[in-house]
Amino acid sequence: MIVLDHVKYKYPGGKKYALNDINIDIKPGEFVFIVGSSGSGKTSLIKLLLKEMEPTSGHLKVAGVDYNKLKRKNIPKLRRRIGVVFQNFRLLKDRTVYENVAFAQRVVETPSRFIRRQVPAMLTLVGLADKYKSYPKQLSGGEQQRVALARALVNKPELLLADEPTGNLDPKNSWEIMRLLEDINRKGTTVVVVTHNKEIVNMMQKRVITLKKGEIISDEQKGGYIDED
Amino acid sequence: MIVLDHVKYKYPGGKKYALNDINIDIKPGEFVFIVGSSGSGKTSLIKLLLKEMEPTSGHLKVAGVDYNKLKRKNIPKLRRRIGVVFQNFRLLKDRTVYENVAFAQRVVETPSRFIRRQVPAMLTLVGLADKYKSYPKQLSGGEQQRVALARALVNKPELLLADEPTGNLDPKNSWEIMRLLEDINRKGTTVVVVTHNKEIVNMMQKRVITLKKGEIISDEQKGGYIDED
Amino acid sequence: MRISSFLYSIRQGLKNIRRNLLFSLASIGTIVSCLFLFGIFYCIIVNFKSAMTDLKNTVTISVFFDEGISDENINLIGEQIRLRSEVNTMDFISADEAWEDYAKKRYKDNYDAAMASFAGDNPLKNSASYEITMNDLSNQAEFVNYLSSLDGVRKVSTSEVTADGIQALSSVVGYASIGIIAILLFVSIFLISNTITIGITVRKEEIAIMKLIGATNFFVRAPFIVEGVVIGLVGSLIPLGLVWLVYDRVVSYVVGRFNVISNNFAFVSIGEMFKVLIPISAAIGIGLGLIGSILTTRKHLKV
Amino acid sequence: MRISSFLYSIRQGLKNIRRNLLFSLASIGTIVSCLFLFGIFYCIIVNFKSAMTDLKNTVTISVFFDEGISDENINLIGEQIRLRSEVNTMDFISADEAWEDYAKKRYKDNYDAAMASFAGDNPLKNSASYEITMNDLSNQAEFVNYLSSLDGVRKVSTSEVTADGIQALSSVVGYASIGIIAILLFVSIFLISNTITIGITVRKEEIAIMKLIGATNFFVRAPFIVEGVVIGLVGSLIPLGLVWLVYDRVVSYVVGRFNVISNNFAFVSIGEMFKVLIPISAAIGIGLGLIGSILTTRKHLKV
Ligand SMILES: Nc1ncnc2c1ncn2[C@@H]1O[C@H](COP(=O)(O)OP(=O)(O)OP(=O)(O)O)[C@@H](O)[C@H]1O
Ligand SMILES: Nc1ncnc2c1ncn2[C@@H]1O[C@H](COP(=O)(O)OP(=O)(O)OP(=O)(O)O)[C@@H](O)[C@H]1O
Ligand SMILES: [Mg+2]
Ligand SMILES: [Mg+2]
Repeated sequence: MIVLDHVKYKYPGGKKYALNDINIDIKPGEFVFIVGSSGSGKTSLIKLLLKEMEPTSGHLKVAGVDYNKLKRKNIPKLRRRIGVVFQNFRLLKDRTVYENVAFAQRVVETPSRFIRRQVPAMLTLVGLADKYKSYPKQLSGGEQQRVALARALVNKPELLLADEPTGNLDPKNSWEIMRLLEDINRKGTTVVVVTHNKEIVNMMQKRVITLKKGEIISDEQKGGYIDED
Repeated sequence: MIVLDHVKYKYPGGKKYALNDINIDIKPGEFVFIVGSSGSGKTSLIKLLLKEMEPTSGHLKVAGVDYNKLKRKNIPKLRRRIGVVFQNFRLLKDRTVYENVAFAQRVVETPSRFIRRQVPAMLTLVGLADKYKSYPKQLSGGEQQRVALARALVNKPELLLADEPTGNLDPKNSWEIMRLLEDINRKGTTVVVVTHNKEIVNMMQKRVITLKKGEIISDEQKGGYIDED
Repeated sequence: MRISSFLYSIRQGLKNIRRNLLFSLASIGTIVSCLFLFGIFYCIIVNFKSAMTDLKNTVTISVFFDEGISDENINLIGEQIRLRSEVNTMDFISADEAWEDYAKKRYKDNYDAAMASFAGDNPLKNSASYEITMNDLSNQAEFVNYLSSLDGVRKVSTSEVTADGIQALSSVVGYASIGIIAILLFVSIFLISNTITIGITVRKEEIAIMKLIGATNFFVRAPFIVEGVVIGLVGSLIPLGLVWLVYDRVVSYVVGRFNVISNNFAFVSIGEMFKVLIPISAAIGIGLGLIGSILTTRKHLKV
Repeated sequence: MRISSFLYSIRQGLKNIRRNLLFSLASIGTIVSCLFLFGIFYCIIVNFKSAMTDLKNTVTISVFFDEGISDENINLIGEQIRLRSEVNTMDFISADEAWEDYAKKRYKDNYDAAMASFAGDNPLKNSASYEITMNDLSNQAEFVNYLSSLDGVRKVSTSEVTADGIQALSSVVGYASIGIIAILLFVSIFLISNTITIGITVRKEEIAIMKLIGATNFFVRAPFIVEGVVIGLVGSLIPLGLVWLVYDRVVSYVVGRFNVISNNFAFVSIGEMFKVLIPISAAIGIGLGLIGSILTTRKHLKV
């Protein structure tokens, strides 16, 4: 599902590589945690996978698509197969919760009657059924985060990229979200979760890729959270 | 330092009280965690303490100032005695890291020679010495969070309000920040930390106030994180 | 594209106008202001030009004939002159008409008595003439030379100074009009695209989010285009209405108040003016709304 | 306020202009456009008014005296007339001057000979007159009546139709000027404050953050004010320069090209015009920059 081959990335104007010689191979249906200290390059990795930016060098292949050969006009098609939760949510701030989630479906041209059924169902799943009319700024941090998750999941994507999806959630909500992700993973979606939550990583016994200063320092099946020093 | 007396708050247009009959008394020099599930009213409480909004009813007294009697023109004076870390950081996006932190000092009219010394020192403390020239959008989530913290601490405030200051930080960084807060608390600053980090709350053995649906369900000295059901 | 997506784009475009009300009003305000100014000046200029043309037509050249010339020859001369491209209008004033005109002016109240006393004996019997107005007064001197050179023409009379003055004034006004219209158009286009650029820049993040979720350029852009066109449409209808109102009021005020003007000069009808103003306003308003939204979104679509 | 805070505000204001370059350029562009239009029309209108005044001054009233009147009486009549408020200028043309003028026109090349042949015997000896121009042509009829009623006045000659026409035209242009200037000022103020409002609304969050950190209203506002004033200053200097250039070019072009105009009409000097344009431009540009930034920040300062 995801193949990174000697991928490097340096931000324009940056001195060091944000990602340095990354090699990852994630098979369809896997559930992978990406961990690493603040500034180690996790979000940068997600941005590359979403083709929000181009690698400085190296090859990327996601869902069978070779990014070096991908034409600009085919990017939307690729992105529709991926669900993303951004670290800073990135909700459309002038649309209601309902419209934010529905937007993902409109993009893939889901017929309206399905939208009207699936969006409320998805909102119920993340515990926001009664907030559908609110605007993002009328929500608490954790509520916004769950809207972002609902938007990422509503299309039942092949691949889910979640950048810190529980950073603003209490342990109980975090666990519920994790169970939701496991559930989706069981139904076939490949799940990549960036997180700082040691407890969750240690408990869930999934594959864990650890980054440090832009390099992979560990990649283990059924791994745990590696405390530095 | 903080006295809340039967405080209620309802958002305009909201159906339920976001905060319902809150009574809290925090003495100068205390270190208090505020916990509670997503949407329980923690951020709303911080907003009231910062006088970002007015309680619907009830009395508030912070740092000896009665909010019901506080004149609009004296609000800045009050806020300068408080350091805040916002849940969504709220950095000035068109200023560098250095300028963001320095801004808090310019507001209290710190002479330039002090600013030039204290800002880099503060940035070193939160581990961002080499990022001082970056703009917020060039930082990782955790880095932005640490800038917000540096800005809140640089004036050595009487009271520190930190809303989820480690939500985007890895465990190691989170602990370093917590130790920093303990340190500052020892030097006299009253510290109020909103957090979802169960491990930290349980380990630090401080006073813990637990909110649920806008009400205080527990307020314990040397408390722990209360898992719901 | 599904029909539902199409409808969605239209609905979103309309919603966006309300959501970004401040920006929408600012854009509409800018378009209204610019087109209103443009309309007002267009009216002023068109009327000025029309006044110039009226004036030019009062500058006539009179061609008088040799004494005792036959009617046939007069006709021949007339046909020759009529072929010239300089001629705008040409009227034959017979000797009798000339006398009548003169007598009317000269004797006023005693007109009938005067006519009777001269009965049958026209004192101006050699004063038959062609009264010619020219298309372009700048060739007057040359044309007068030509007319004088014709066989059977005794005298060509004209008022050279007046013609020169009007010609000069008309040129200046002509250039000034083009200058002013150009400046106004330029300023309008600048200001309107300015507003659109700011408005869309503010929504850069919104566009980026949509693209990252997988929206095609078209899908992101369509509501902006709808929004731009609607704003442009509203923004070009209002000033048309305003110009109509103002023009109507001003014309009836001036006509009522200053009969010197209304006697000598006919205002161009509002309908005539709107034949030009409507398409130009629509082109600027809707066109800029359309092109502006396409161009400025394009810049942000590269995500 | 410390001096360092003061300097900080100024530095921040200047930095903000660069940081929000798009908005700054848009604001400057708007101000430049509006003031440029305003300046151009002001020039046109002032020149038109001046042309009108020139024209009015060519409409003179000549007052002739009874035959054999004494110089003393002529002086008395002159003093009486001079007291009237309608009088703009008044010149005494003696019989000799009148004859000289006439002879010059009539005999042109043979002037000297003609003068010699009539030597000592002025054929126009009863043609001494006062040549009067009026402040306000609308009272001409009344004034002429008054003049005719004076003792010792034989005849008052004037061209009533011309005066009427000029008076009407002048009124129309006067009202139109006021109307256009008012519309332009209104549109300018609207457009400029529009841009400022949008620009500051975009920075609403920035203002809120500053306030929550404990900045006073003054501290938040000062850089915005500096920014507004600098943008206003730049925005009002550029159009002044442009108007200067354009006016200079146009005047020299017109003067060179159309001598009918340059012979009959003197353009108002650019210096004269700028006495009014500079303060108005500065007031609009800097004033709006200042007031606009104060008013629009105020709305967002309530945090
Ligand atoms: N737009 C940018 N321009 C320049 N440098 C950047 C930019 N974005 C991120 N960086 C730098 O690249 C490095 C990696 O950033 P990234 O956001 O990938 O970290 P992260 O692992 O997601 O951290 P966190 O856990 O704090 O979110 C950081 O040092 C950061 O400062
Ligand atoms: N501006 C607003 N308008 C209306 N309702 C709001 C607004 N802000 C917050 N709320 C609602 O008030 C309740 C409390 O919100 P608050 O932000 O205080 O929660 P919180 O405890 O900080 O949650 P989290 O841990 O998710 O940040 C939530 O249900 C939220 O939806
Ligand atoms: Mg990150
Ligand atoms: Mg919160």
